[in-house]
Amino acid sequence: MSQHYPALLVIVPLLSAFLISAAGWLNKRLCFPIAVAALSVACFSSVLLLFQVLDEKVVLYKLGGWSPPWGIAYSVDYLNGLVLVVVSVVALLNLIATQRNVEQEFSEKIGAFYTLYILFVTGLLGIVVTGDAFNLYVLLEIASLTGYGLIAMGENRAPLATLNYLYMGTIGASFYLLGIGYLYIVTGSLNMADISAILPSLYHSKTVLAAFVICIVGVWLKMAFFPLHAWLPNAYTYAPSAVSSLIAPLMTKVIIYVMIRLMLTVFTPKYIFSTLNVSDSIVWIAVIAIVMGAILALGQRNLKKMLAYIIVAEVGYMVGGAWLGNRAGMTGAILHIANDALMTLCVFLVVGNIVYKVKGYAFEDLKGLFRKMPFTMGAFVVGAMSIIGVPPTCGFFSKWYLISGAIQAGHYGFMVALLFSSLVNVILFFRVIEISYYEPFENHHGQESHPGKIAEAPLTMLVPLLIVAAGLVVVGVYTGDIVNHIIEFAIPKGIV
Amino acid sequence: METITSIKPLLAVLVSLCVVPLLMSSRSPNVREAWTFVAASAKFLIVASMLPVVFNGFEIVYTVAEVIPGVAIKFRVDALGMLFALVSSSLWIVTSVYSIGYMRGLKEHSQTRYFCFFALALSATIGVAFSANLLTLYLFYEMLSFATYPLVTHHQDEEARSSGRKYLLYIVGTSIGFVLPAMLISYNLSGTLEFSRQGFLAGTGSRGLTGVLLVLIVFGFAKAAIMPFHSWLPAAMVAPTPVSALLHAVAVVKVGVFSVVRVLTGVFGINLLISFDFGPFIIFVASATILVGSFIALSQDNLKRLLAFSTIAQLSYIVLGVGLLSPQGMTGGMVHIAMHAFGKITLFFCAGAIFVATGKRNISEMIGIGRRMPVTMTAFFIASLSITGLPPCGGFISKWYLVLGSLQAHQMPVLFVLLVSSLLNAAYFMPIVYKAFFCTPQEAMFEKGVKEAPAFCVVPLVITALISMVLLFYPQPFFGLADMMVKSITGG
Amino acid sequence: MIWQLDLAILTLVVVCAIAAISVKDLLGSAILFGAYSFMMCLLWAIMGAVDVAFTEASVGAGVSTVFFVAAVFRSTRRTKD
Amino acid sequence: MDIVVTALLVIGLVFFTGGGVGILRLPDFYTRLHPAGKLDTLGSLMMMMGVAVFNLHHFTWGALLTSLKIILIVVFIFLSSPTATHSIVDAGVRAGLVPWTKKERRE
Amino acid sequence: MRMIALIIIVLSGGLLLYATQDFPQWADPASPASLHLSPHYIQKSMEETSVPNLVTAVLADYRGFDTMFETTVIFCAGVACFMLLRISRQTPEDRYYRHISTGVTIHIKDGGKIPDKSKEFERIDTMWTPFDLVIKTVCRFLIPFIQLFALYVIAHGHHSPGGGFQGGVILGASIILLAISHNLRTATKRMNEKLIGLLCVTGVFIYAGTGALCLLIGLNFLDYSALASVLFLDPVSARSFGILIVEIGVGIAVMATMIWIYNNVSSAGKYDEGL
Amino acid sequence: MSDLIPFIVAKYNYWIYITLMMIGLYAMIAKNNLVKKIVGMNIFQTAIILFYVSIGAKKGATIPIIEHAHGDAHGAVSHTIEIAHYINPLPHVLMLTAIVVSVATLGVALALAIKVYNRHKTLEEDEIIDQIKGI
Amino acid sequence: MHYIFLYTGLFLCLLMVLSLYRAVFGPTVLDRLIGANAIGSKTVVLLILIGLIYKRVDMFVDIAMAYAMLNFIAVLAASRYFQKKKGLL
Amino acid sequence: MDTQTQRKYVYEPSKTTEPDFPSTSRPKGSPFFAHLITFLILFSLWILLSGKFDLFHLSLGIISCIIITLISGDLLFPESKTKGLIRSWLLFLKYIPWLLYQIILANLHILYLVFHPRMMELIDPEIIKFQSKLKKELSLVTFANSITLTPGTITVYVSVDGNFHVHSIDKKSAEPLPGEMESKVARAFGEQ
Repeated sequence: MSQHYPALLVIVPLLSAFLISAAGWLNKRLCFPIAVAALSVACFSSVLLLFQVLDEKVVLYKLGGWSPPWGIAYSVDYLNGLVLVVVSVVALLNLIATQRNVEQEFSEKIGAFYTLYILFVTGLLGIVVTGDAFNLYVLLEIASLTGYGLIAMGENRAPLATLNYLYMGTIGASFYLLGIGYLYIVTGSLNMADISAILPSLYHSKTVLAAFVICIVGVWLKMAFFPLHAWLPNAYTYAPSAVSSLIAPLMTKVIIYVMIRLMLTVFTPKYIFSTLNVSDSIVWIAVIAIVMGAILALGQRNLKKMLAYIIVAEVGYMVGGAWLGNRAGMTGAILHIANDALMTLCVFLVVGNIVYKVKGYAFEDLKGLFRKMPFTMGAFVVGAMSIIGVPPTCGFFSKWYLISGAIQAGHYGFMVALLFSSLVNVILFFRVIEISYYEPFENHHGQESHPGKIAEAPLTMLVPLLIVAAGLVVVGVYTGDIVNHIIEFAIPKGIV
Repeated sequence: METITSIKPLLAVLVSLCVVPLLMSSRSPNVREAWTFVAASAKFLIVASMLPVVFNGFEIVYTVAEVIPGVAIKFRVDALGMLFALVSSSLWIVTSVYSIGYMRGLKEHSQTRYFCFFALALSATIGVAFSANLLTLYLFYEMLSFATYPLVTHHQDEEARSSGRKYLLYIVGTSIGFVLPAMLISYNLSGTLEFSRQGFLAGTGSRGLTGVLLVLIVFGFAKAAIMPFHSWLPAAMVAPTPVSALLHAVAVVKVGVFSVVRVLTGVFGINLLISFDFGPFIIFVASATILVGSFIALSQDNLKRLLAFSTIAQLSYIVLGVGLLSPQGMTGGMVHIAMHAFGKITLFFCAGAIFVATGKRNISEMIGIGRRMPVTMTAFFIASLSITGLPPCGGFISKWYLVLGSLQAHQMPVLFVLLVSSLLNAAYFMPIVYKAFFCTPQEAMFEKGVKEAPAFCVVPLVITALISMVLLFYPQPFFGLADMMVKSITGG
Repeated sequence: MIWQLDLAILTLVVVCAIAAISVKDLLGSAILFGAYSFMMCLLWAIMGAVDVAFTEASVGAGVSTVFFVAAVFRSTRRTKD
Repeated sequence: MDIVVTALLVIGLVFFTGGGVGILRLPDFYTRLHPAGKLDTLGSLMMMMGVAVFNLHHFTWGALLTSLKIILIVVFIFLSSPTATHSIVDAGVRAGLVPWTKKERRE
Repeated sequence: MRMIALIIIVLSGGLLLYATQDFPQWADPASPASLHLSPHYIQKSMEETSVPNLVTAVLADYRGFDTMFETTVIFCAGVACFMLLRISRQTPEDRYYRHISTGVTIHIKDGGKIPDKSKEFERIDTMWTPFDLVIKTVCRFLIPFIQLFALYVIAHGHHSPGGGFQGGVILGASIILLAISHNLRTATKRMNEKLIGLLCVTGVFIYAGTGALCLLIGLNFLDYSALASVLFLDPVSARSFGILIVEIGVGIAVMATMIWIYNNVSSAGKYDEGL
Repeated sequence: MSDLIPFIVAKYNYWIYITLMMIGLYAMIAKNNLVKKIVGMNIFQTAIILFYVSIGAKKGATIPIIEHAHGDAHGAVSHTIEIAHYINPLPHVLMLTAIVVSVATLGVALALAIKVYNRHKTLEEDEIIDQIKGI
Repeated sequence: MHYIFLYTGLFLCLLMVLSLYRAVFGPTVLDRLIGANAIGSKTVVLLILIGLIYKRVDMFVDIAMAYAMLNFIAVLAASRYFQKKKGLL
Repeated sequence: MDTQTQRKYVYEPSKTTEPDFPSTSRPKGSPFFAHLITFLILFSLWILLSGKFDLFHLSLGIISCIIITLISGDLLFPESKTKGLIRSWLLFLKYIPWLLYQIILANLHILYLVFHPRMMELIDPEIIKFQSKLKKELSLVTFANSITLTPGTITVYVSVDGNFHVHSIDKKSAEPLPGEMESKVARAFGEQ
């Protein structure tokens, strides 16, 4: 069975999504257990796969038994081994943590909800694991479509926000597809490894240049890189809480993984950093992204929206890090994929808990929450620390690598932007913390209020949250191992 | 110097961390305070048990995890760290006792939270003391910043809010804005962050770059309250007095100064500072802070604010001592960490005791208080002598060495500064004592009913006052540790 | 490939596309979009992509136009541009 | 054989042309439907017949089946085209389109 | 907005036009795309899968994994539409009934109810219009033939253009035609929502299940030659057969999804009376 | 003239696909009506499909279905297959998938548009934004 | 013979322009519908002709048939709109 | 069109009975024979479509035809009446050539109109209404479609009881209605 892990990782959730859908029509109570079981299997196999990768360097799986350039192959190396673990773990934790939210918000369509949920995760896992450029597009669309379905279930403005997301997402995905087409027209291949093997003779082709630009722009659209970010804040804000805590940690990160994969595996690092001479300007765009994300976040009076803008800034971190063109920056970007997924999950789960109890997430709704939900807010503080970049939470270490990369590349603008964003994050989070710490609890949404009493979220929501919060610190402490044993090998030798 | 690997430093850090869940789960105040006390004692014992090892010339090392290639979360117990850890852990015991009296006496709210964060803050302090590299130091430094925030803003009112904001802005802002880039730049220069006797930056960068780093670091550790980044300290005095006492006389500010000293000696190295001639810069900054702080203190009426400005001034003595770059100056500066701690904590305890007993905060309302609270005011007097640097108190030793050091370094202006500041110290402390004891009955502002604060308050301040007197005659182990440290870094 | 037909249909396709997005009536837009996909189908047949042509025929004519009309039916035909 | 095929094709084209011109020239919706509904149907019939005949050029069973299929399409068109025309005109009536008449124009 | 759009399209169009300079000529047989991968498909697929339609062979076998997810995409869309639009909880609202033999319309307020299966009354809504006789009758005749054609397309995907997807769409369109020419309730009586949902799942499940079966037998996922041991065929025929099974799955899923989306979109989730 | 036609033919498909794509993109960005944008989106997607199918076209080749396939059960073909005789099937396969994706996206987008309409009673984006801001 | 089909096809394309004119400029939606329907019927024929040019009519017949069926459905759907919603606008 | 003179053509669907398909389509009598005929028709169609006579494809065809027969056989023969079916078909086949002839005539007429330079003077559209004698649904529909296909006339509306509204393009086309065609249709469906 061990050689089938790459397939199982995707297939088990896929099949179980169908089972859940059937269960949604036949017996609604089965949906959640099946979902948990499926994601547990995915989680388990992703971890085993990572260990297998540590032994074998690259795990190749030929789907349908056809060898790569002709058939579709899954290839798992250090980079996607790590991201796979992150995706499956985050999805599983979020699934368990948001069970109550889902019951509260979607009692009628629970089958459909979990179907879309699992399919979304399947899509993401597939994106990460695949070694075929076109297959990636199809899976991207699965993740996007399910994402649209999930996000649009939110309140008031969600459909409009989702529709905008859909337009942007479709443009992005289509651009990606077009870029792959451009590569196909000059190389005749769709397999990533195959393309990169053919490409060196075509480095100066205009088509390859256009393919690169189109692919990257498409991917940027999907990840909400700064000038193209307009869809993200609304979509993430108005999504149901169980959904935003799934999509916010995973979607952008996986797309950033795609970008790094394109940079490292499809267009080789030599092309990216030597032949093209654009990395400096892209880092400058990232600087603007970070600064603008931070400034826009300052203007928000709404917790989720603020977090959404922080995500815009975080995307800037990762893109900038990846484009610095040195080992430290790339390490930081890859590490930040994992770390940012965890910390975003943490803060969005907190929002989920708050919404579950208080039915709101505007700043006014947060008053007195430290007294009411001390553990949730404690976890929030840990998440906030990580986003700010306080050691020993993991956010610090990825920031460390990013700044280190900036210094090595002599790109002090990027360094200043990172520090600036950290400082703004301090202000942002402590504003929230102040509100929930100082102001007395107020009853906005017609609930029974016992101002002095602790009214925590139920244990099924709290325990995963606390696990994530603890995970932030644990991952932070073991950063060295992750970097030395995984990320070090994920970056090709060409990048110094 | 030989090293021993031992888990003790980690234990010393963790012991108060471990007690946090216990504190949180215990409902009864008695159990809670008992746990605090147990933890404090345990911590002190662990620290003290390492003392002989350090005196024998060994270093205790423990690596937790290597987080970045070449940089680990690592503890190393050397003389300077030992000195600081000893001071802070011993004072935690005293402060715990005092807290019990203070908090119960004023019936403060949220005592569980208070004790939890107190324990956390102590963990962080010990962590800073024992950190073996800049990263670990930074980690615990930040941890301390955030752990003390709830303590500073304990009252959760508007005043606490604004001062909490100020506190964070200064402390976290400077640490992220200045220290973090400085740390990264030096990491990229030298590839390591490990403190070494010669300083790991030696021979890596140009004078300009090193100068920038120096500025970033000296001002970056804003907990050291070097002007112009000092104003969080008076603002933070809204906290309950034990907090002010321990954290703003001992832990927080001392962590700041300790970090500055540590970085000056371990990162830059004395030789580098001498060769690039950065001493005058440090001396100038420190002297300015001393003088300005003292002058401002003169005009204060609120007792705690006065003490805060006094602290600002006194902290710069330590920086000044190291900035002199002469062995005796440095010894004086390091010893001053301990001396000032004992003296200043007594003063804060006294202020708190007065507040508990009378509810007064301002000096002008304290006329004649010595008659009613003689023990407290006596202790106050002793401590103020220590701070001023007069015998029969410990403060004298450190100030003496500073004077010697300035002579050794041929820095005559420093002598002048020391003289003036001593005079100023006397000028703002002595009137309080005078008015407390020597006033006509008509002037006395207190009724018969006012008595000493509860025993839990009074006993600790008596103890600390006595210790600060004893330190003059028996400055060991602090003096010995400082001496060892200076010898090791100057290679003597 | 039949390049003569290809050229002719390609030109028509562009006209159709421009018309589909500039008609000030959503139902008309849907109908024109249907016509657009007829031509696309032809284009693919011309280029020899029979399966694609078949799919486009079934999807473009049968399903997406119907979806469009259904959606317009359930919302509104009004449009400002 | 080729002549028959060509003739059928050309006749079909003529009908189609009539349909196209009719759609353009006639004054209103109802009248336009006449050429659209009828001429196109017959045009396709003719052309399909032409193709079916051509297909039997080299007679095989497969070719015969193909021709039959083409005729099946024609049958289908004959069933569906009037229905479609009817449904369009019905829609026009229900939408309230006023039929263009000469009398109104004279008045 | 218009200016921004123009700038964007000028920029991107310029880039794309710039890149066309390096393109191989249109329909050039010597272009890289025609030389790298496709020769293998063209030459080998017949002997490896015994499917003359190369597109089907590549679609369902060489790149069968893509196609599985393509079907999943459709499934996702169905579920997403259902999730977005379906209003499941029927509040007691005004109901309209029509007496079939007289044509009298009855309006019932406050949740009164006549059973939906009544022989004399038929539930209608405010948008109800009488059936058009011609359309109704013609469509009634056409639908079985359309459906047969659809099944033919699915079954002959190996030898002629078409396959599961196209057949499924046509099959779905036939039911949509029923809903258009009669009304939505007629269509949903024939194929109710639960059945559609389950068919949808079944279709995709057939596909993925076939793949999983191959995996369980011991070969790689979707390696249909594994089916040889189950079907008592040689591996090549097993591949051909596997493709057929998969196409049937696709057909079912696509049909059900198309109907599902149409039902939801045309009735805005109320399932009363569609387009 | 004789040079012009091959030149046009050689790239005409690509030019037209760019034109179509830009039309779609323009509609998606500049149009105010949500359904119009969806139309634009579909045009955009078909343009890409056109591009891919154009890649696949091959001069002098026939459709990618093997002629006279008298393969027996073992699939052995009685005559050799000329590569130049059949059009590259791969882009067609990819585009089948892309068409399916675009239909699925269309379905979801229309469902969303209806949802927006039910809530705001208009499909004009600026009017909706005015409504949101007005509240 | 090949060229006859080709030119027939081209002529049909030309005729499509006429229908397209109606579809694009038709004053009412129903005029557009007529135009689209006319384009559809020409498309069916064109598909068969393309099949002839490729010499593979048997493959194109299926498409043409599917086309004829589904074009009918689309037209019905569009006109059904007016049966339920009164008024041209 | 002049807006002042614009007058809406008022359309009133009759309120009379229209048997609804789904509720009346319950099979009366034995459905087996109807199903068998459906199956045979479908299977012959399959053979026509398929063109492959090996066992595999034929069995697929049988399965498909059975499926269609089961799920929508009742659409084809809602009444399950199979008596006289074949005869009526034969009659219907006789009707077709005449219809084709009429269609060609009609088309030539329209063609003439369309290409006539002074077309606007020749045409004179109007809507005529008449009552048909036909009773059966099927014959009504056939008649309606025939009208639509033949000279310059389009069926606008037809009700179950045979009420026809027909749009004609000129006087000449409108004259012969209902006329000969109706009787031919009636004969084809055995109504006379």
